[in-house]
Amino acid sequence: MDGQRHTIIGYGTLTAVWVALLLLTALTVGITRLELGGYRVLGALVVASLKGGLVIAFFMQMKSEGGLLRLFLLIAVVTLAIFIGFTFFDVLYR
Amino acid sequence: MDKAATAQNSFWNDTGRSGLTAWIFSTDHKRIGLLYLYSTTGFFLAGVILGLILRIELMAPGRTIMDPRTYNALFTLHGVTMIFLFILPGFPGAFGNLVMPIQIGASDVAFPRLNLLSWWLYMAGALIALSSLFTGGGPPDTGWTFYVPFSTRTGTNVTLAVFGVFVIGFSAILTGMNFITTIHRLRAKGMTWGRLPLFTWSLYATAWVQILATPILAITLLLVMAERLLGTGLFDPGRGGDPLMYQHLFWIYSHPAVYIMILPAMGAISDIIPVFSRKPVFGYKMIAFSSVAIAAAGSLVWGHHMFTSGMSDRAVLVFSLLTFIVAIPSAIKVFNWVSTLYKGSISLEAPMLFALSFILLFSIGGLAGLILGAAATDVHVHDTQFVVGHFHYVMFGGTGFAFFAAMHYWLPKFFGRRYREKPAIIAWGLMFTGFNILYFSMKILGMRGMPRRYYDYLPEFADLNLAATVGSWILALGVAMMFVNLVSGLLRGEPFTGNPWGGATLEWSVATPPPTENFAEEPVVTHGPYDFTAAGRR
Amino acid sequence: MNRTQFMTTGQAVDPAFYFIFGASLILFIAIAAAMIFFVIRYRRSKFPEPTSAVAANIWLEILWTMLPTILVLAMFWYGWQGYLGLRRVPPGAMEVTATARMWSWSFAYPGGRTSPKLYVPVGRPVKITLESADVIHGFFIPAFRVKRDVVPGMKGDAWFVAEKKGSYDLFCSSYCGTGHSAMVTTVEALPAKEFEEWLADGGRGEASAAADGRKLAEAKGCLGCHSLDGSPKVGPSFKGIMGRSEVVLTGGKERSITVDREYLRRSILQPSADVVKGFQPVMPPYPALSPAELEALLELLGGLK
Amino acid sequence: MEHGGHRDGFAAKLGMWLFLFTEILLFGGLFLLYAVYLRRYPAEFAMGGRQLDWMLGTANSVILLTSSLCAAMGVTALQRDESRRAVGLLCATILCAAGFLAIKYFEWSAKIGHGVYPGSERLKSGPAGESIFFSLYYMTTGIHGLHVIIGAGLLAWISVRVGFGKIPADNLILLENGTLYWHLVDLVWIFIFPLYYLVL
Ligand code: HEA
Ligand code: HEA
Ligand code: HEC
Ligand code: CUA
Ligand SMILES: [Cu+2]
Repeated sequence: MDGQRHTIIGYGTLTAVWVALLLLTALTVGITRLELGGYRVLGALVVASLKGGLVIAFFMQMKSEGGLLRLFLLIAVVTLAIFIGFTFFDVLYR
Repeated sequence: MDKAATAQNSFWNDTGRSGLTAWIFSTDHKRIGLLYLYSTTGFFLAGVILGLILRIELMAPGRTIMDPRTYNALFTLHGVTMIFLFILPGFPGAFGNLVMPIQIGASDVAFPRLNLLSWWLYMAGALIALSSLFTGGGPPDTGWTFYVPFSTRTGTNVTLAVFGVFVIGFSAILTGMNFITTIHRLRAKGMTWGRLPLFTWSLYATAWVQILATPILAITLLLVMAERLLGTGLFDPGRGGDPLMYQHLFWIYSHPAVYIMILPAMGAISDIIPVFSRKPVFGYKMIAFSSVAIAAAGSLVWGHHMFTSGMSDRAVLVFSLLTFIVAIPSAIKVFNWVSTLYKGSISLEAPMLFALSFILLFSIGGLAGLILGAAATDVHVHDTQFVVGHFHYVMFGGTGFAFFAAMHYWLPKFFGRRYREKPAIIAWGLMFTGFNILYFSMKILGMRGMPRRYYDYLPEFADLNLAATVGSWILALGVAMMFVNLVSGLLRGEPFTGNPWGGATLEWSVATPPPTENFAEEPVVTHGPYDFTAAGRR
Repeated sequence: MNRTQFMTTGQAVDPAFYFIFGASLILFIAIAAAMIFFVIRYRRSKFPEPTSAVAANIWLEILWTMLPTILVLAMFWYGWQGYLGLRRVPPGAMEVTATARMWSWSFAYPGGRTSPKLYVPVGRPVKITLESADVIHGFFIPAFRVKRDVVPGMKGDAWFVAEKKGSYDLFCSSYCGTGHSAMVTTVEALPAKEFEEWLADGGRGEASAAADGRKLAEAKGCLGCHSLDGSPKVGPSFKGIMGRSEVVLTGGKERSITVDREYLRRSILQPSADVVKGFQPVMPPYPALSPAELEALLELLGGLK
Repeated sequence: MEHGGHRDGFAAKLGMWLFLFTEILLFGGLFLLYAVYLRRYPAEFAMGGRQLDWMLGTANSVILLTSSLCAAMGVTALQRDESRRAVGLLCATILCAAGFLAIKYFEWSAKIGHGVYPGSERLKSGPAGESIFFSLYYMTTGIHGLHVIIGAGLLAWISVRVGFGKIPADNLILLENGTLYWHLVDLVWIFIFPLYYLVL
């Protein structure tokens, strides 16, 4: 991987991402006002993950980083998922 | 230090500052490594003396020298000191810092100032934790596990102790990120991943565990503090909280933490055995890979500390199964170490003796881990002296003996002087004997049903407890002898120069003691870490 | 009782233990022997140079990855089967409720009898429901290989069967504070007939329990912390307490008092009001005592000369 | 392998990311508890969630997203050697942080005014799940708020250095790392917001 990153993300791109984030925020507020039952949590989490993905990819410039950081991010997220998920082997079946 | 060291431009005398400040404000990884070495062994000696006192109380049933409150405070202090002040920071902090940057051909770690901050945080945390003894409601009496709801109710000064541990956690995180970055970015030319010494490999795996597991401990301890100070009630059954959630969070950190303790130890052993066999380590790739495998799989098994806690039976099934999976990479390592000896040229000098006894003691401890990992048998021995035996075997017999091996192996390199061989071997003999008498008795006691954290016990357990106490004295004698020999040897012993053991890793290619900048010019690595012929040993 | 209907908890656990222990022992001896043999055979005085430079062998690596894998899976399976044996309560088990508190046990039987020791009939499975009044305790009977944490706010259970008449140790296995190691009692396994008599007799005795201060003090857990013979435990001894003069801390200030009935009453209902010097303020308040029970306790304390 | 020497920008960034992972896991512990207790007390959580003002939550979401935008633009500005503009954008970020904290302050004080805080009499006497919900709410938003404060302080320090031209445009790793931290604060809020204000 290259030491110095040379890509510069333009103001236009950043603003577009920001608009998308605001729209997604509106979307979560919208769908969680609907009567979706248990799917509300799921829907909200999906939208939140999308937003998080945008922030990471553009604002945090992961898009232009090499594979290494992406792999590391994956490791961290998977670890957290395991910690939460495996706890539910207890919580769900107690 | 004096003559041998001043002969060259070693890191001992090359500094702008003088006196103590030349040490505690130095960002040189070798000086920081020595700071860690002094502070962690200092706490080790303190903790070990507490252990000795515990044994004296347990020498006979009933009250021997103290009351139950003192005993409870002492084993808590013993556990906290050993785990958080000695064994967790010990290997990465002391030998990781001393050796790893040189092993990969770097002039320092990636973030030297952060490295110094780690040590400062560690000391600050240690002092905070220790100040809990003299303030507030007195020394905490919860055991090192701080289980709720007891820890949120007891009047003793748990809050401060927990806060100290929290601060130490920060230090571990900083060390971890420093090491990962260093190993990724600062390897010399030609130091490919396939040529990384196994000690460095193990530190790399350890650093990941430090980074990913420690934050969970941090938040858990914060919640305990909040519970005590604000009454959040998140773990309080009276307020809808679930004490088992504390246990989950605690062990999500603390099980992986036992691999923070053992992985660097295994790494050091993997470096030492080939050198004293003059033979490349057997199965380099598998050993390196198994370090990573242990780190990864070790994050999935925390539930094995909770088999009797009332956790769901399905969770018992999953965690028991996964626990056995972690044992496999450990087994691979053991088999590879033993095969390294085959057709070698074996010299039983002190580092090698400690390394070989590591294999035996760690195997005894680890095999006992299998009894703990199986659900049915764990129910019987959980929370008994068997567990105490298990973890002393793996922590003291494993990491501790590896630490001693590393001391005998690497410290002469950094001091330029060496200990005397014969006392070292006698000390080893005493320690090995005393150790087994002490902790094997505990295992049998556990199988016979004596619970742990027991101030007093029934007469039927008296004989073995006495044996254990006697064992602890033999062990103490050995440890004292070893330290006296080491300290006097490193300060005033015979000069140690060059590469008498014939190591092939980079730290043996630099001057003894190493100069401040490690390498006069950036090294180019052309052979593997255990390629003794290519290293030009002969 | 038809003995073939269930296997005992010991029969569930022990085979797993022997299997894992035996396999481990064999492996350990093999490893240690190989190591010592190599060290002696290939010592440097005999072989100044290594006689082989082999650094890897894929077949060996595969062998000692597969072998432990198979072995540990077998160990897991044995352990899991045994665990299921511990969790499956045989039908027809007698139900007893165990209450753990700092630092004593109390067992309640169908029919209302309670006792500080666990009385069980020989040959009949017993299911213990576990409840805690304060922190986590551990219900542990080594002889029957059962252990279960007693977690406040959670109902746990354990079962076992005593096959022989006798007295077996029962420990608190989970650390619970100062009196943890004193939280020890016994399981008394009586032949079925004797047990029935004991149970029936207890039913009668119970009515007068409130009057019997000593029994009450035992049942309420006072004796976990206070002795009757003058030796200090977690709390001051009850012996000769009435009329004793002592120093107490009231709101942080020391004052000297002489123990009287009123003081005793307050000590039991609001223990934190006056804390005896040299002791920790750990005694729980007992607001739920009935007036009769309180009277009986005061009677007991007053009479202990 | 390139040897970075003293100005290894990637090493600094790698270190920062590793640190951010620890932050993610720190909050992860709280989300773990949230998940567990939501499953145990769905009704009480819903009751508690309805007492939070989703409008304020949305406002804070918008504020934080905007602040993140400013921070990201700040990096772009500095990369283009427009350090004036970079400082301006960083100030805007910090202003957003202040706004966020102000709204949080009103939210918290209104709640505390109603007797809803950890260990309060009202929660103690109410259903167990509700007290759990609010304890979690206070712990999560409290620790998050602490991160907002730290992040704002960090950015303030960095903007002073940028203002005095201490950071040459080709070595903006400090700024990049500072904003990375800030984006993490935003990232965490992106999950806190729906979980506490919306889904219940
Ligand atoms: C250095 C620290 C360390 C290490 C390395 C280990 C290693 C292991 N531990 Fe240990 N453990 C502790 C420190 C450690 N432990 C501590 C501190 C506690 C108590 C905490 C407390 O409650 O206070 C504890 C408690 C503990 C428990 C909970 C006990 C209880 O409270 O009921 C369990 C249960 O499964 C367990 C299992 C294991 C296993 C399976 C391994 C495995 O990793 C071991 C693997 C090693 C081997 C298997 C031996 C070598 C291999 C061979 C000789 C080849 C042959 C092998 C096979 C065929 C498999 N440990
Ligand atoms: C690395 C970790 C480590 C080490 C090395 C030790 C070392 C020892 N421990 Fe350790 N122990 C723990 C970690 C460790 N312990 C932990 C985590 C617990 C659990 C706590 C809990 O339950 O919460 C525990 C619990 C524990 C108990 C159980 C308490 C109980 O459950 O009731 C006991 C009881 O005997 C004990 C004894 C000992 C002894 C005798 C030593 C011996 O090794 C000590 C031998 C003595 C010496 C080696 C001293 C020699 C040195 C000198 C005299 C100084 C000389 C100095 C110079 C010359 C400079 N320990
Ligand atoms: C958890 C342990 C514990 C239990 C259970 C307990 N006590 Fe105590 N008790 C103490 C301690 C410690 C003290 C001394 C500190 C104090 O005064 O609060 C004490 C003090 C007392 C005193 C005052 C003694 C004196 O010398 O002034 C009395 C009376 C007393 N307890 C009665 C009882 C009775 C009756 C019960 C049972 C219904 C009981 N206690 C249960 C721990 C306990
Ligand atoms: Cu009750 Cu230990
Ligand atoms: Cu473990």
